[in-house]
Amino acid sequence: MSDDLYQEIILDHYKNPRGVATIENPLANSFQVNPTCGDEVTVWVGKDSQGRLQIAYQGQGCSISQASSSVMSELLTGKTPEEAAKIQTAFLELMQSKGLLTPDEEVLEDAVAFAGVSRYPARIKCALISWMALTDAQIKSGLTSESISLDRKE
Amino acid sequence: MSDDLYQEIILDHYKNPRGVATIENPLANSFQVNPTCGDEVTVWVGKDSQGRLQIAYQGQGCSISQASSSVMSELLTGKTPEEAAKIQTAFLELMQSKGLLTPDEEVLEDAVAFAGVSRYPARIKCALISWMALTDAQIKSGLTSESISLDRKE
Amino acid sequence: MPLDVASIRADFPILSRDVRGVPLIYLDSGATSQKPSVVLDAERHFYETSNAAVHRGAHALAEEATDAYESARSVIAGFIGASPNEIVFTKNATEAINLVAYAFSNASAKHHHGHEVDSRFVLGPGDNIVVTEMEHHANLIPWQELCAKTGAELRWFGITEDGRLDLETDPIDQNTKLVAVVHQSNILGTINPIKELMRRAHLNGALGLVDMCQSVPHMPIDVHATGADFAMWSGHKMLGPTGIGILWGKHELLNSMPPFLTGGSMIEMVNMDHSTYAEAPARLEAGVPMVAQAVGLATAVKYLEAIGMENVERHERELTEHLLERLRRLPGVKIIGPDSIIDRGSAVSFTVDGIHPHDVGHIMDSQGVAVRVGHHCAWPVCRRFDIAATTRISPYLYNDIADIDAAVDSIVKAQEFFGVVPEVAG
Amino acid sequence: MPLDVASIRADFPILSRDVRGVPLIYLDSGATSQKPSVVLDAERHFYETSNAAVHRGAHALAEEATDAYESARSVIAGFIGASPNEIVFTKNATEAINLVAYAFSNASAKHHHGHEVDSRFVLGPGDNIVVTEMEHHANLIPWQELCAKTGAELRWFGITEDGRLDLETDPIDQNTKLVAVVHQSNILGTINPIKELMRRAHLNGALGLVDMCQSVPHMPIDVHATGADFAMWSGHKMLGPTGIGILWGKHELLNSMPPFLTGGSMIEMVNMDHSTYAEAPARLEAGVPMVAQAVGLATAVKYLEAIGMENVERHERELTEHLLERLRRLPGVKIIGPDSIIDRGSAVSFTVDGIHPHDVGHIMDSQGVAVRVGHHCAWPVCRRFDIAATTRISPYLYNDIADIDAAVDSIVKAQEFFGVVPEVAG
Ligand SMILES: Cc1ncc(COP(=O)(O)O)c(C=O)c1O
Ligand SMILES: Cc1ncc(COP(=O)(O)O)c(C=O)c1O
Repeated sequence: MSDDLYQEIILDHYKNPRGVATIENPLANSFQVNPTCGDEVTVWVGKDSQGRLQIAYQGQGCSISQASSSVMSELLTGKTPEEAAKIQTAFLELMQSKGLLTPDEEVLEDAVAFAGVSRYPARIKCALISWMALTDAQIKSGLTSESISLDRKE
Repeated sequence: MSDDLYQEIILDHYKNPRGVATIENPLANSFQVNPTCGDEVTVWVGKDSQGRLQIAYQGQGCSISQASSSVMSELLTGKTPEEAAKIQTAFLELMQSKGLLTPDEEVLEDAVAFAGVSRYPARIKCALISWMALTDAQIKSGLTSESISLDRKE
Repeated sequence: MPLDVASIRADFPILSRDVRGVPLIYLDSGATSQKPSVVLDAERHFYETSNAAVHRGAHALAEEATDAYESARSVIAGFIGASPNEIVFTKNATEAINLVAYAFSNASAKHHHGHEVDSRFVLGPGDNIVVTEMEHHANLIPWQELCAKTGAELRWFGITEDGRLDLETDPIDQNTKLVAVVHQSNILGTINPIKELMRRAHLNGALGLVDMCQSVPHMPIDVHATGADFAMWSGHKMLGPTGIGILWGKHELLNSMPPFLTGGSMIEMVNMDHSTYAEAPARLEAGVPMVAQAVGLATAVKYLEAIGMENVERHERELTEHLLERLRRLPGVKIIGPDSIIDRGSAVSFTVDGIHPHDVGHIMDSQGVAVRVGHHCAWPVCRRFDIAATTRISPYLYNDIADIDAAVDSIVKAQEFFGVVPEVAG
Repeated sequence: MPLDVASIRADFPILSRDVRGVPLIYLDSGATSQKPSVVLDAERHFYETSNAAVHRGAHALAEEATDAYESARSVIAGFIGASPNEIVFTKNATEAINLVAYAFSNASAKHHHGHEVDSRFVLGPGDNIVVTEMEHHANLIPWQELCAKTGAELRWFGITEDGRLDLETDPIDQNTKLVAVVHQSNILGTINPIKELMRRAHLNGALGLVDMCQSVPHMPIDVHATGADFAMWSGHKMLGPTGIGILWGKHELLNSMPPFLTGGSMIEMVNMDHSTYAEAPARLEAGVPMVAQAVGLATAVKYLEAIGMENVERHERELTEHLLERLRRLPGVKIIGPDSIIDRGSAVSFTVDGIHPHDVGHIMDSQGVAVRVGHHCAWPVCRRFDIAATTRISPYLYNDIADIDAAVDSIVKAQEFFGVVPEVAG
């Protein structure tokens, strides 16, 4: 039942979210909301002494959005902005693939578990909301110039 | 071809309109327009020394509307308001009959020629426009309390 | 008369399809209803035999099309005890509500620029509009926007803990110009005391509007008896096509409003610098209208009339009573809205402890059960109950007790899947 | 490629019916077009397989319905060289024009009450809006109403004796906020130099709007190449269902406008006292939309694309040339509008000496020829030429030369019937 959506990894991240709730000197944050269901997330972004990403998040939402925040922060914290950009792009591509893409586990690690989400258009927003918040926060902080555009509709 | 619409009587009134263009002391007048085609008519109403109707009209329009004005003024001029009301009601009924009513020639005289018009919804307005103007003028003049309601739509 | 659900279902081809490899159980009629074949046949028949622009042509097709359109208006008027000249076709209920809101903003703007308008529609600072906290966004945001454009104030009735309107704290006063309330809440299922609310409106010299989106499709309505001045609903929620809604209004008021959409078919005379307008309903229907959709909706109305709205209402009541009872007995499930059948309709929202509504809906969907999750365009209700969203089951005449049971069973499956089956205190 | 009219006609069931006991010759496509079976099939297929509320549900049907709706948007966008996020679904072109007009009146009213709005949409005394004397009422009255609500002034380009815009006396100036013009006149057939008009608008800092109701159905259009900021047309005039129209607008502008209809599906966040809105196009599409109609219209677009719009245009040109030639040679008949094929479309209006257009149309109808009579919702054009009305022949891809000949022959019959056949000077 719904195995393609609720992978073990997702349920695990949902029940045991990783990541931290705060970082020391956030450069920027972004608040995003899913207008269909009211789910919310705030993502803070900062950098450590080597210029590597630090990510914190807080929010309420469904298993997919919560797990996605957790996977994202675990995956991207400690990466250089360049490394992160590659992963972010790959994740966005995966979400837009309508289930037709075999994700690269080398790049996406735990995030490959979200491959099945791309077959459920109404859930893609759930998986992407924290990634959108991150991108927005990165742009605000100047940590990246990359913009990931998404159609946001109720 | 279109025999049921263009009766001899109608074509005759159209080509040789009866009635007068002015009356001496009009009590009221009414200007009506057919919003679909811009046809216009003004009807003046007055009464003679015995309280009988006097009617004048002026306007531009199709054969049906022109003939109808002519027939109306000929038929109703000289009638008492009560006699006229009976004819007016009968004509309105005829127009709303969708071709199902056999008109009473005793009452309607030449106006029976319009029976066929009731089968052409788009032309009913043409036949009625001067009669609407008359009713409106009568109400304004106090010569009758009767109101003939019509849906007017472009 | 009990409904013969099996034979009704046979009229709805979509109900026999599979989704996700299992048979569809459609319980999202509060969002939109399915369509019986007769409605689709009627639309098609119109297009294939009489399609033409209405009120504009003198040729045979144009006459037939006009007749089909105006006959549809009469059928729909009869359904709610109204006259045809009180019925305005819109594209959906949302447009109908906005039409009334724009009557106020247009009158206010014209008044400001020295034009003569009906003072009942003129708003300014000091005036207020009253709604409720349980409005669908369609009956909330137009009034927020109207207030932003006129300086009037928006006020509202709150909601009690059990999902009823709090009638004790009444914001209506002498400066109220309009009271706009939902008849049946699409999220809570609550049926509001609209006669009493319309009475309070009129006592204070205000106009009254009732959003009947969730009532006209589900119960017999005599619109004049409700005391409302305006009411509206959408065709797609009552077995009709998409793209058509109805505004009902008192004829005198429809004629007193400044026009909303302007253009062809709503005019009396047109000059380059000035125009005059036809009487209602034409005055409020600009452009080539939704002709085929009007024909389809009238057919849906006749279909419902043949079944009988009392029978539809009674059937839904039975389903709802059963649903409420099963949900009440389900540990970990909380009904949002009245949990008894008194003054409530068939839309039933709930939350499940430990599972987000999106996940509940997803697991239900994977078992073929189509329900809606989210704030149901009534976000303030979710805020009021401090929840992000709900899952909503909303049955209609083509559902039966087995559908309700399947839906409830699928909720239990969701609890099992997420490992949140509560221990029942024994 | 010449059109295979016989095989095209076979796709339109209505074209083989009789009227008044004779075969129908439908020449009123300027009012509304007929629909090929594929369009009706597509609508029905949607209802029978995927009908659900779009953008609102997470269940399988809702996903399919959303996909059908958004795919339709992409197809329609592609047809005019636009992006999907520049396409707003409305109920007809009239609503689309009003939507833009309300952007101005809403921005102006909000500005007046101290809210922040995009200044390009704020109007007041001293500002002006420019239209032409040959506008359809749909592109005239909304601007009259807007001026009444804001104190702005309405100006217009006049019409020359031969039915062209008088470009010499140009009312556009630095205070012009919008230039709104028809691409092809529905009464005169004139095709206007919209690129030049848009250029003049932009030179003066004004926005530009083009009413494409009579162009998009009849010729290939690259909407960006026209220079317009907004354009619109109706689905029912291009083989699509009733009840759907399209607003095209530059995405940046659509996002900068205050919303028009407000309610569900156009929001970002909603509180009782304040809401924020989604990005365009969602921001401008409130309520459950015309889903089946969007699917039907996209199918009509694909049907036209398969035939090729260049081919449609060439075919209509041939018919129009033939029609103009026959009418020019008919004594007692006067063409209202350009009498040559240069810069004109297929809608051809005319008057017949001694016979009122209603009577002309009636006699034509009695021979099966469906044409439109009246002012064609362009009353000022009739005033300009000092006539009450015209008769209009407007062919489309499913008409052939024989239809044109039958129509012209029926005019002669009308002259004979009314005894007004002019003596030809010999
Ligand atoms: C040039 C033009 N503009 C606007 C319209 C209005 O279109 P609709 O009535 O479909 O909204 C029409 C058609 O009636 C038209 O021909
Ligand atoms: C109570 C209520 N009001 C208004 C609406 C809006 O209806 P529509 O989206 O069809 O305009 C709905 C349905 O979505 C509703 O349930």
